[in-house]
Amino acid sequence: MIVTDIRPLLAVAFPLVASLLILFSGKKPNIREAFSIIAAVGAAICALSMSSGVVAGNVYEFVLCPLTDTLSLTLRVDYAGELFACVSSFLYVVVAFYAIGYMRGHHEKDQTGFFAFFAICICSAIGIAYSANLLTFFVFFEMLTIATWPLVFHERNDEAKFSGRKYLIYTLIPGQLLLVGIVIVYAMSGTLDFVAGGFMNDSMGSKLMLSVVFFLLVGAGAVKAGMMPLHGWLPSAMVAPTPVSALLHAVAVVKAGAFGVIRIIGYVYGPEVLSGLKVTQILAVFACVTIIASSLIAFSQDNLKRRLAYSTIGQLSYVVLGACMLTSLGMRGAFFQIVAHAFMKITLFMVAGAIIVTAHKDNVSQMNGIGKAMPFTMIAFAIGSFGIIGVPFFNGFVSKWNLLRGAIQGGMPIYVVVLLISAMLGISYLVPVIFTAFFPKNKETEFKEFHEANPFMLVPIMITGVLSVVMGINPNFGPHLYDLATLAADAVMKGVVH
Amino acid sequence: MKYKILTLVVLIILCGAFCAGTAYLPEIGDPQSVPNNHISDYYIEHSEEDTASPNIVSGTLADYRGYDTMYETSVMFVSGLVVTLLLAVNQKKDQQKKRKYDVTEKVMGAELLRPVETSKLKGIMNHPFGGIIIDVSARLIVPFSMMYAMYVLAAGEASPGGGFQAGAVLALGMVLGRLMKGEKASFKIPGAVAVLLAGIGAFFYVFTGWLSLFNGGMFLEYGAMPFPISYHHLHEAGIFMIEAGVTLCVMMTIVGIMEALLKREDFEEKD
Amino acid sequence: MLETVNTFLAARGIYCLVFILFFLAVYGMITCKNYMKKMMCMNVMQVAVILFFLCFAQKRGGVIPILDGVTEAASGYLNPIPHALMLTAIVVSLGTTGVALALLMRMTEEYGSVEEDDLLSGKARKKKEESADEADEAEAEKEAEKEETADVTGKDPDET
Amino acid sequence: MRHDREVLLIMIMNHLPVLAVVVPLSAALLSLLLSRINKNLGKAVVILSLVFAFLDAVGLTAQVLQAEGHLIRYAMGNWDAPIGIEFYVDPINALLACFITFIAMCASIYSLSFLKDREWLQSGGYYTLIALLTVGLVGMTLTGDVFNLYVYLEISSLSCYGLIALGGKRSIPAAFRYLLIGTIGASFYLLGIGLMYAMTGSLNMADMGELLQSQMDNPLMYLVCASLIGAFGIKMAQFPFHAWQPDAYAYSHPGASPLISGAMSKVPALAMIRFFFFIFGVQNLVIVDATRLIGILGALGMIFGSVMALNQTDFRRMLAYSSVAQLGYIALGIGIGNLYGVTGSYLHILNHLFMKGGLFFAIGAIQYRFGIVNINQFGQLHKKMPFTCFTITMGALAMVGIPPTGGFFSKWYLMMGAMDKHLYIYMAVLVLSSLLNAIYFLRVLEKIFIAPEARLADRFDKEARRDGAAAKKHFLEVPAVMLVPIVVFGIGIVAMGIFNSQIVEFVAQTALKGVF
Repeated sequence: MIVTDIRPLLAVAFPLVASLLILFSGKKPNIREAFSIIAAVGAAICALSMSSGVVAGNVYEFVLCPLTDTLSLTLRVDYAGELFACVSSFLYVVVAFYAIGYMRGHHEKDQTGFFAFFAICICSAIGIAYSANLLTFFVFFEMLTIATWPLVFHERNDEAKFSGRKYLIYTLIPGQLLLVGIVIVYAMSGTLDFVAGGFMNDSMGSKLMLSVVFFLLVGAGAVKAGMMPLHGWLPSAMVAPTPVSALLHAVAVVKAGAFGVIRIIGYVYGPEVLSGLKVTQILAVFACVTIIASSLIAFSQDNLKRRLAYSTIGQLSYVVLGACMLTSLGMRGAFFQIVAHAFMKITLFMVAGAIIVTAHKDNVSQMNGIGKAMPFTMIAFAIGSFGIIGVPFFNGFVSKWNLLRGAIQGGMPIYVVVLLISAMLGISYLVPVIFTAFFPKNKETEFKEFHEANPFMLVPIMITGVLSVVMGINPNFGPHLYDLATLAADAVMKGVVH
Repeated sequence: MKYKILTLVVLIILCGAFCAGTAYLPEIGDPQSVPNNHISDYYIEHSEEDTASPNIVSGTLADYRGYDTMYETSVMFVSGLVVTLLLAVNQKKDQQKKRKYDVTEKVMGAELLRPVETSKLKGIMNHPFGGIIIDVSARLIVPFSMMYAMYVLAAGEASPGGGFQAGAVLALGMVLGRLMKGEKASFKIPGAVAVLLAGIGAFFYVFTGWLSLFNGGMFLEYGAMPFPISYHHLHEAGIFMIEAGVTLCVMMTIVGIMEALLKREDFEEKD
Repeated sequence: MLETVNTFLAARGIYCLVFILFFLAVYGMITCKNYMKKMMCMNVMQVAVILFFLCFAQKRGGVIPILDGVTEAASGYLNPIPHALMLTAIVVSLGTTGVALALLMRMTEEYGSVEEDDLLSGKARKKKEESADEADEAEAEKEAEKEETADVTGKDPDET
Repeated sequence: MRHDREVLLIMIMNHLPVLAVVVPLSAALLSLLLSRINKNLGKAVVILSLVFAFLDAVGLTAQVLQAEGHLIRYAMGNWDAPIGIEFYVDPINALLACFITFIAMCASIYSLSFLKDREWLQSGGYYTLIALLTVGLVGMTLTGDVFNLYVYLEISSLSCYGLIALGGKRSIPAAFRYLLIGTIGASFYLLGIGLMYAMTGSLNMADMGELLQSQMDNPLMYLVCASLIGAFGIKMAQFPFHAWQPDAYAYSHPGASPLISGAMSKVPALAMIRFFFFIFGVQNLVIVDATRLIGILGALGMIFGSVMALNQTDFRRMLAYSSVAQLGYIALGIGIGNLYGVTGSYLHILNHLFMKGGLFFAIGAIQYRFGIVNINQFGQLHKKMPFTCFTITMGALAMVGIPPTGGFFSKWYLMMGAMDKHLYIYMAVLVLSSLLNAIYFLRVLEKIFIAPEARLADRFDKEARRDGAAAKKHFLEVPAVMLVPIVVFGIGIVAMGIFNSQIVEFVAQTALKGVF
């Protein structure tokens, strides 16, 4: 039943207020860092505390203010929203610590602006999770686009400027198309509130019209999720400092795009309407192409961060593929993939950041024998890689297993083949890194003595590494994320008997 | 050249459209035409007892649509002010100040300063102009024209007249005097003060509007002015007060513009 | 045919004259290059509009609108409203002409001439050290002006 | 004593419409005399009168919202409607009057620093022109008489020519060109009034509205619409008639340019809405064609304005061309012509007033301190002038239409209106125009936040060198008098976004309900 509760607002407000305070406390770094940590912890507490209530079935809602004459900025915590918010707010705490170590270690300049916009990004990510209607979703979506731009051009050199410009071009154009789509949907259906199972029906417009509007809506999410034809901005955004890549380009921004696709598929159009249209098959084709092609490209990338970027593009298309299967198990796999991939990919990116700061090495070819110098970091990298590949007892396996069962349940063997191929390709671009680190071919490596990353960075890496294993064994560890995924999938799929 | 013909074509088309439209306009001089009998009849019949002025046009101008005329006076004032601001104020200020004193000779190290004779400082517009004939004839014309102007102002309601015409004639008297006598004109007002007085004239108009507000009437309602005289005389007094304000404003604006032009001529003289 | 033309001209000839005068003045403002001439055409335009308004005031056999106790009927007097309004319009045209003249004087002082070509190029000549966009700014203006006079949609072409 | 204060209050309360205009007018006319007496007295009186006008307008809006039928009519000189002149106050124009008086108040406070060392005639005269410009604009919004609107139009235009011409050497030709084109506009407006007077015989808007309904098929209506579109098009600087605008906005006096660019082009837009929707009524065929033409011109203007703004390096000229584009939004709303369309265009009138005002305040401050306007010299400006860059960022985001700011919501209503009438081209134009805006506005942000530091001649250093020890220490980036309007407008842009639903619900919907 609907419970009006202040906590969704607090979860969004904590980072926003913190960003203002950070801006004003530029002169005193310690206070500034304290603000960002307090904000992270506060948002995490609010988000996680609601998860047990949501699993029990009640929906927390908070109407902030009327936006237009008929629509209002309402935050509603349903299954899917709670899942995504827990993941991004918890990982924000982890990365907040990591960022302090990284920025200090790497002697970055303009740190005040960095932490402020970092907080705004998280605020809009949590806002996207908790948005109750498409207009609120769009408000936070555009805020996320604009807030990430300063982080991308943080280095303030020409390369950063052009990658920032590229990012804007890729995200602003579909953003405007999303707005057109929202207006058309509002004109057709008269409401914009997310309803599990979708509020559109066939009588609202011709098949062609519904398909065109579907692609208008999904386009913006697909760009953010890095679907193949529109993925160009993600690798070039790697020029940003690693905490940005870690949290934003592995968790917040990219997941927001995938989450947007799921919202539209599950909560705007709904499975009955979509099974009538052929749009989800087209989207699934794009997803499969992305999965295969990105793994191949990742294989050839020497720079570690770009390799991980292409792997993110691939992994996120799992989420889109799972959503497009329109089966309850597939949807559950998609939801849990958001969680699993977040933990694993953030570990890998943090490891890459640690290597850059301590060993000043970017490319994989320079890293042979680094296992001796940084054993714990590389063990965490190994854990993350096994998770991505889908080895049992890692959380990656749980989501892939559900995706496979969903594909079989939906009677689409082609997806099963694609998933297995991508697992193989996963091995091809991750395992060689582990081998070069621990068993270097030529013995005389430059890493002799034990020289680990500083604790500020090491502790977060260990936490997420351990968690991805623990989540592999018991997916319901902590805020029952697996139950949330199953409940969300069943809610979306309740209409369709499969 | 090309776009000249283009503009010609466009304008001819527009002119043709407007001329074709004239077929639907009321016939000129036809007493039954729409504009001639919707409101204008009310004005003609009620002007006498409403505004106490037989001249219907000045009655409409000063009373029925007195609010418009108030802004008309402010437009007059603004144009005078803008001309003064543009012309009379010269950025090259400091170089003019230095020349006020000529150093004559050094006495025991202290320079003796002798104020420069002002007329050398100013341009030719400030020297007396024209010979004795113009001087004498001006002495005849100016007083009578000013007297006539006062009559036009006072009898504005009864006969064709009013504040604007009176102000213009008064200003002519002053301009004639100023141009004639140059620097030593008896009634010489510096440009800035002239515009200032024009402001005061326009404000006098607005002030008459304020009066009725304090006495419970609407803005510019002459009937509600706090003077203890009859309704008929109240309107007459009201119209006379605003006409006086208009006269002052018009006179001072014209004088202001003239002073600005003369001053501008000085700057060019020396640059 | 001639007789219909006569009646048309008698009844509404003045309107056509006024409109012709108005559009002649607008043409003059757009095409002649000297700013002083433009300003004179502006005055002609304002006078044309004032005449247009006064056409509505006429009544056949009407007396000037001052109550002289002789003619009683309202239709005897001319319609006072256009006259009252046009007094304001005359003062407004005086105001704008005064300001325009003052601007012209300042322009001759600053730029040395009131010819539009010198002014536009003059700006470029005097501002050689300014960035190159000065010249193409003048072109942009000309081309913008050409563009708007090009499209013919029932309104007056603008002037620069 | 208490009794008189009460009487005075009652007097003010039931004469609000006229006091909003007459108090600044009286202050303006007296400001020369007062500043002759004491240099700062004239300025103080004008600023106080503008503050009073703002409070008066706010009171008027509150009063009109409670008035029955949401309408207040105030007959001047106690001659009721068709005979005398009346003010016709409904929620729409009362709220716009509030915004105009607000920006005028901020502009007058803002330009205190520009007129510090001028002698009495110049500073007194400048403040008279600011007050008269405000009187003209507020009058044009509130008046209910057609010829009265012409007189207000002329007063505001004349003081606008004066304010532009005060802006230095290159503003003289700009002011002259604006004067010529503005007079063409005013004459076309007089032609329109003449034709309407010929058809109805009255000069009062409400009275004329009823009389015109029966004469809609009269071909004269085409001429009336053409001349009104011409007149308001020129005054609004809409697409085909905008040639005067870039120079006029760019080279006008920096203290007055926020008021001129913010409010001066908006009031004719509201007058156009009043004429086409309230007086003529949009159900007549002639008017539907006329509004469609305005819509097409608006759409062309949006694209043209954005394209022209792309290759400008002078930030003020870029803002001027972006004004042409934003006016296109307003004209598009009129062109769509249904409830949502006109709500969107009205909301954009208010939003654009804040956005453009804020941006011109910011560039005025940069010009005051560093004397530069070229965006290539804006490198790392946020380190030296953080608050000004905050307002520029907010203004830029609002122009592009990013949600939390007001610009997005007016675009939302325009799209809703276009969607209801299935005008997909207009929606495409809206999207294209926001993307073009994004290009050149976010490029400015790039130039501020990314470009390397530019060596700029800082005014404070010059003062420090000149005054030596006596120079007062500057802990604010620009004098407080300038900083307050900048920050207020920066926050105002976001506030417009958050409170737009109240504005739309109480003001636009109630007033427009009767029309559609």
